[in-house]
Amino acid sequence: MIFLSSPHQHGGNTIQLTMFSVIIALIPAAMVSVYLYGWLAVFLLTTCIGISLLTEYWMLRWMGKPTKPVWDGSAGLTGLLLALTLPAAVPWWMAIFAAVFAIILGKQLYGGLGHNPFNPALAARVVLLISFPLHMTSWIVPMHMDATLNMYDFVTSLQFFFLGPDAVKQTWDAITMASPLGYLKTELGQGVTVSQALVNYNYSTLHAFIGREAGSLGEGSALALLMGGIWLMARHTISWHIPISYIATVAMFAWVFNMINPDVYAPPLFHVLAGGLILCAFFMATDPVSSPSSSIGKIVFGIGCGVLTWVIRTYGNYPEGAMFAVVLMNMVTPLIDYYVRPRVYGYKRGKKA
Amino acid sequence: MEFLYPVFIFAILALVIGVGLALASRYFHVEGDPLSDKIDALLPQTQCGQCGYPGCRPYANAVAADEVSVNHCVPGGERTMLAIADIMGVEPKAIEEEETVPVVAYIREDECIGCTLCIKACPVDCIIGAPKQYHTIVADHCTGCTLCLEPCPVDCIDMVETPELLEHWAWPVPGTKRAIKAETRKASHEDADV
Amino acid sequence: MTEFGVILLSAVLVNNYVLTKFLGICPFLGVSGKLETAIGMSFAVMFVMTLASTASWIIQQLILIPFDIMYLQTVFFILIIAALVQFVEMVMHKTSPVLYQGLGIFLPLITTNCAVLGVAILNVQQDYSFFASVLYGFGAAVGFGLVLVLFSGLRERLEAAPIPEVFKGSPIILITAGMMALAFMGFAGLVKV
Amino acid sequence: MFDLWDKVQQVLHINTPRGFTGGIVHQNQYKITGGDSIVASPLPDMLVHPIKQHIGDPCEPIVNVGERVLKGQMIAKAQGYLSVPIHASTSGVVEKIEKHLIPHPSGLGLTSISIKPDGLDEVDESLHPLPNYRSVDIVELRERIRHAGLAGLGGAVFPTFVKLVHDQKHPIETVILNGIECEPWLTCDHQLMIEKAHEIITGLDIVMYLVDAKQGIIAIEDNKPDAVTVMRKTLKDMGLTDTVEVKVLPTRYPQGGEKQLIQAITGKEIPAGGLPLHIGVISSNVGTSKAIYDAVCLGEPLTERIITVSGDAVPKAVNMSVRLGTSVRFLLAQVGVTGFDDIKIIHGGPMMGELMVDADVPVVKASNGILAMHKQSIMRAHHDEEPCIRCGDCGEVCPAGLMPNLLAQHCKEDQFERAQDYNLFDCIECGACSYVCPSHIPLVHYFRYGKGQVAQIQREKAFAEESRMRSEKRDARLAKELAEKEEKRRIAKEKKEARAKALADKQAAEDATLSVEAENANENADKGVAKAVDKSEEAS
Repeated sequence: MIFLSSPHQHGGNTIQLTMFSVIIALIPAAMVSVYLYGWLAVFLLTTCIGISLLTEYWMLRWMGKPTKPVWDGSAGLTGLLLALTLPAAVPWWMAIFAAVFAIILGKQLYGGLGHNPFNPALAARVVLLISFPLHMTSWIVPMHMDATLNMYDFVTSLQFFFLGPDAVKQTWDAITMASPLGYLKTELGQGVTVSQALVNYNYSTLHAFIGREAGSLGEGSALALLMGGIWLMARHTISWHIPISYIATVAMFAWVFNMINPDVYAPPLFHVLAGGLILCAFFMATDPVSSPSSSIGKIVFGIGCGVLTWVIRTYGNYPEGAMFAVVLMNMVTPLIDYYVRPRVYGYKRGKKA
Repeated sequence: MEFLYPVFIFAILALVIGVGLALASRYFHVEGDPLSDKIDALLPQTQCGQCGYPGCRPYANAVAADEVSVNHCVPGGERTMLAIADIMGVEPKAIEEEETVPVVAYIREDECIGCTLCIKACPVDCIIGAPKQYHTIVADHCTGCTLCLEPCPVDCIDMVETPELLEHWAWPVPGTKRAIKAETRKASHEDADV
Repeated sequence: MTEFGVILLSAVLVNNYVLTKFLGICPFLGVSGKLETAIGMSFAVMFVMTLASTASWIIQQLILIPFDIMYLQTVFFILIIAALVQFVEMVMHKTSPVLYQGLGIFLPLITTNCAVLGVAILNVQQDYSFFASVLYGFGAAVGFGLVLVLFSGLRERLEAAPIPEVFKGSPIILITAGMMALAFMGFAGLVKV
Repeated sequence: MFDLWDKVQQVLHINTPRGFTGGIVHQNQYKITGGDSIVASPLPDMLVHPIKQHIGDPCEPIVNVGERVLKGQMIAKAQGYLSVPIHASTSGVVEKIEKHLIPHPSGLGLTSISIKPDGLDEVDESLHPLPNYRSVDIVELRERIRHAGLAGLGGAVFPTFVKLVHDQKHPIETVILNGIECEPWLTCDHQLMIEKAHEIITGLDIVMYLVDAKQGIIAIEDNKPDAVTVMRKTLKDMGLTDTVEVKVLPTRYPQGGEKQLIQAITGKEIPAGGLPLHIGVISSNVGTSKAIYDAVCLGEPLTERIITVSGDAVPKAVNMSVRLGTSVRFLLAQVGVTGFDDIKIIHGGPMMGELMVDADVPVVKASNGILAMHKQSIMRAHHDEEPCIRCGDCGEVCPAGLMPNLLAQHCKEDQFERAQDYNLFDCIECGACSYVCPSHIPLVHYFRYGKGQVAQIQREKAFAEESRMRSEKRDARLAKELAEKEEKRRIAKEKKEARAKALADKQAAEDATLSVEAENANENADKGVAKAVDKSEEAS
């Protein structure tokens, strides 16, 4: 007999269930990445997930903790998310480094699941972006765009993955292209208008939506991501607050500034579909551990992410701001939790006990 | 003489600032030490003297003046120590003595000789009695300081655990310690044949 | 007007004193343990920095340049800063003894806080006008305070975390600070200074 | 009109906008006894009445061991304002008055009056029925309700008479009758509504008369359509449809909580620290309403109540009418539970009820259900705690609008001031947060721990303050005594000095005469000196 407090009934939700739902929701996006980049995507996905699990296992063993949490799905999810934020051009050692970084520095050193202040996958991705800008901003030409490029069969992909472009007798320029966001940034820097730049790039909203533009593995198809995200919302695994407020904020900023000067500021639809916004909004920013707990805090968080994303994309050095925005907002999360609280029953808003 | 200009300028500036600060220090002068009041409010007021000071207030003064570390209040336990460390902005230090269960003193009256020595020792005046009469301790006011044990010539004072009251019962922290307590309690009730 | 905006934004975010210039690390690590203390410290630094940049500009223009004693710059600035800190300390002791105790040694240490001296000297180097230098000092302090408060929020969360024994305390704090610095690199290029 | 709208809602499965903040929908309600008629429990061989069965001050026994008491006779009288008396639930002899286990999670005992039934069930008829209650003075009615020992039978056991104030400052507009019964497993109110609709509605009418309310609402969740039909029909038969209506609410836990129910029905919130009457509403459980009817119209004090005896370890679950004081072990034996090795007993519903340390606890006024559950099904709910992933589900379902995860974290780390800053004491302990937590964190347990510790700290503070005052008084007394002693000593010293001086003068004088004598009579010198010494000794 021990003192056990009520309630004596439980709804049956578990961490494992939550994590695996997110993994399942990401499967369409992963499949699109395989469709776009063939074996390269497969190698990257397996490396990241495998190394994440291994690192988690070894860390737990090394620290003398039970190794059961390896199978709660969180490490696998970190690996999967990490892979989906990486460009297909990333070589094997970089993928391993990122996965190890994500698990050790991003998560285990902080005490494991539930204590990491930053989203581990995004933290690793930011480190890679700052350390290896060339690799992280070169996007392999998707398979369907250039069928002549002899890159996508198993052997060549394997050689490329492990030995780099020289081994498959290619140069960076031949096999990579700019992503819509990066291209737009360069062109705008040279004084080209937005609409002209998009025409030059041969940009198509439809393609961006169903997933035919170059980018990181998981960024390709907004459709696949939305499918997963909406399924998660319907399951109540994630709440609507962060994704909706995030995307709406970006769209609104883009819309207002596009109205003011359409030559310099890209249209809202472009901003929403391009780059990692949807991936970040549905799967990164909603990471429960590093985002606020209350609904109203989540909305504040989403708006903050939206503003930062748009500002960094528009004015910053980096063409893609979504990742930075989420990591920056992760830092603000404790303060949001502290200062932005839901209204307590029987109190007027903003009034404390 | 050229080279002395900087010296003059510097000296004048320093003088101006010094006078300004002197005025300011008069204006913002702090009376007394509000810190020791704050610390005193945290102490359990058992006046037991286990800290080495003759009571709670002197200890509070000493802590506020940084003469002694924060970990000498035994009856206050860890919670008091942490609170004081927090106010003082120092690292918490473990209390050396072991934390004890709350106790009150109890006089075995048939052995009491009515010497009134314990009455004189009690810091909170909670022992009632007159010379050559049995003494009694008002348990509600006893702080459990044990100061009355020493002077008693016939050793008729015991420290007894305070009984657990239903109204004062609190949920234990969810963990493992709670297991044993409930088990023993159940057993004790079975023995009592309720 | 735009110029002032650029100065402010640059000082707060892009060239943040703590995370990109690595000035003022000592109080950044020292007083970020508790949110209330961090906020108090932020305001203290904000006050000192703004006044220090104002005073140093005045000293620079009215004393150092006319008398051609620029080589005494550091000494003069430190004198000014020390006096300011002394003043803040007195005010704080009077108005908020708990905060005074909480800040502890770090309050007088603002005197030797490299961020404060840094503001004063960088102001002179960059040849800012009076308003620009006041704004720059204020902006740098706001940036310092912002990062300090964010960091203290994170640290309060870390308090509860079961961090491996060897990484408890400074190591994990430094790792977190490093991650913050990385994230702040995202602001790079926001303003071209 | 409302009927039609309810029908439409039911058919289309649209819930009206969530009546209250947060809340959960149980996947399985386990209401296996819903619609089972109430059976009467047989007379046990011992009835135990703890002296405190309500929120407030404990009662004082007014019977002695060996005394014979009748059914309905008052055996313990109310002490203080917030208190209601206790009555014997059958006739018999008081066997003992001592500590006995009570339905409390601590497993601590409380003074209880044990009555050995004599099987005659003789009724004490000192309370005469008042069937024409509308002609009775409200002060007398209220006194009757108090005298009958009524306390809220929904589980909170707040003394009923306290609520029934006709206050000029806060006129009551609405009386809400709580037939929600949102706890899984429990069906006692459900069945009571079906079988005792007339009594319940009469009770409501008494309350409305007492507080001069214009409107009565009977709130029932949509999982009890049969109760809704019966209540509506009875209302029509009694001709009360103008003033009283039945409101059907979507099933949602914890809608039965007073605050939540009032919010769901009126859209108003009880201000913090306030009472329902501050917003012109009072609410009462259907069981209480029936008991009010019994007390007023039949003159019967509260001696028995309806209890759902159920649980997954119970072979034949029933709704039972049970005398207060009946042992839980006896009750469970009635439904076929005999071995208690693999069984845990919950007193109340699974969401807010408490695990009992032992089966030998009596049924009290608060008992609305006794659930016997298999150990493993309980332990499944009390899975090992995993780290919080801060998903915020707990905050989403919290009917009080708290942030349970942060609150629990602060309680866990003993940061009680922070916890209070996060409104620890506004938690109603409904358990919705623990129910949805994917990490199986016993959030409610942490809150209770926190609340207990805060109370403890406050007690210690008060005690320390008292000790400080006693100590200061003692110091003052000692200082005074010391000063007095000093004063006495000073006076004594002065006296002594004065005397010594006087003596010295005398001595000198004597010496002088002596020398004269010596000169006069040398031979008598020795004698004279001896005499002088004698004299001086006498003087001193």
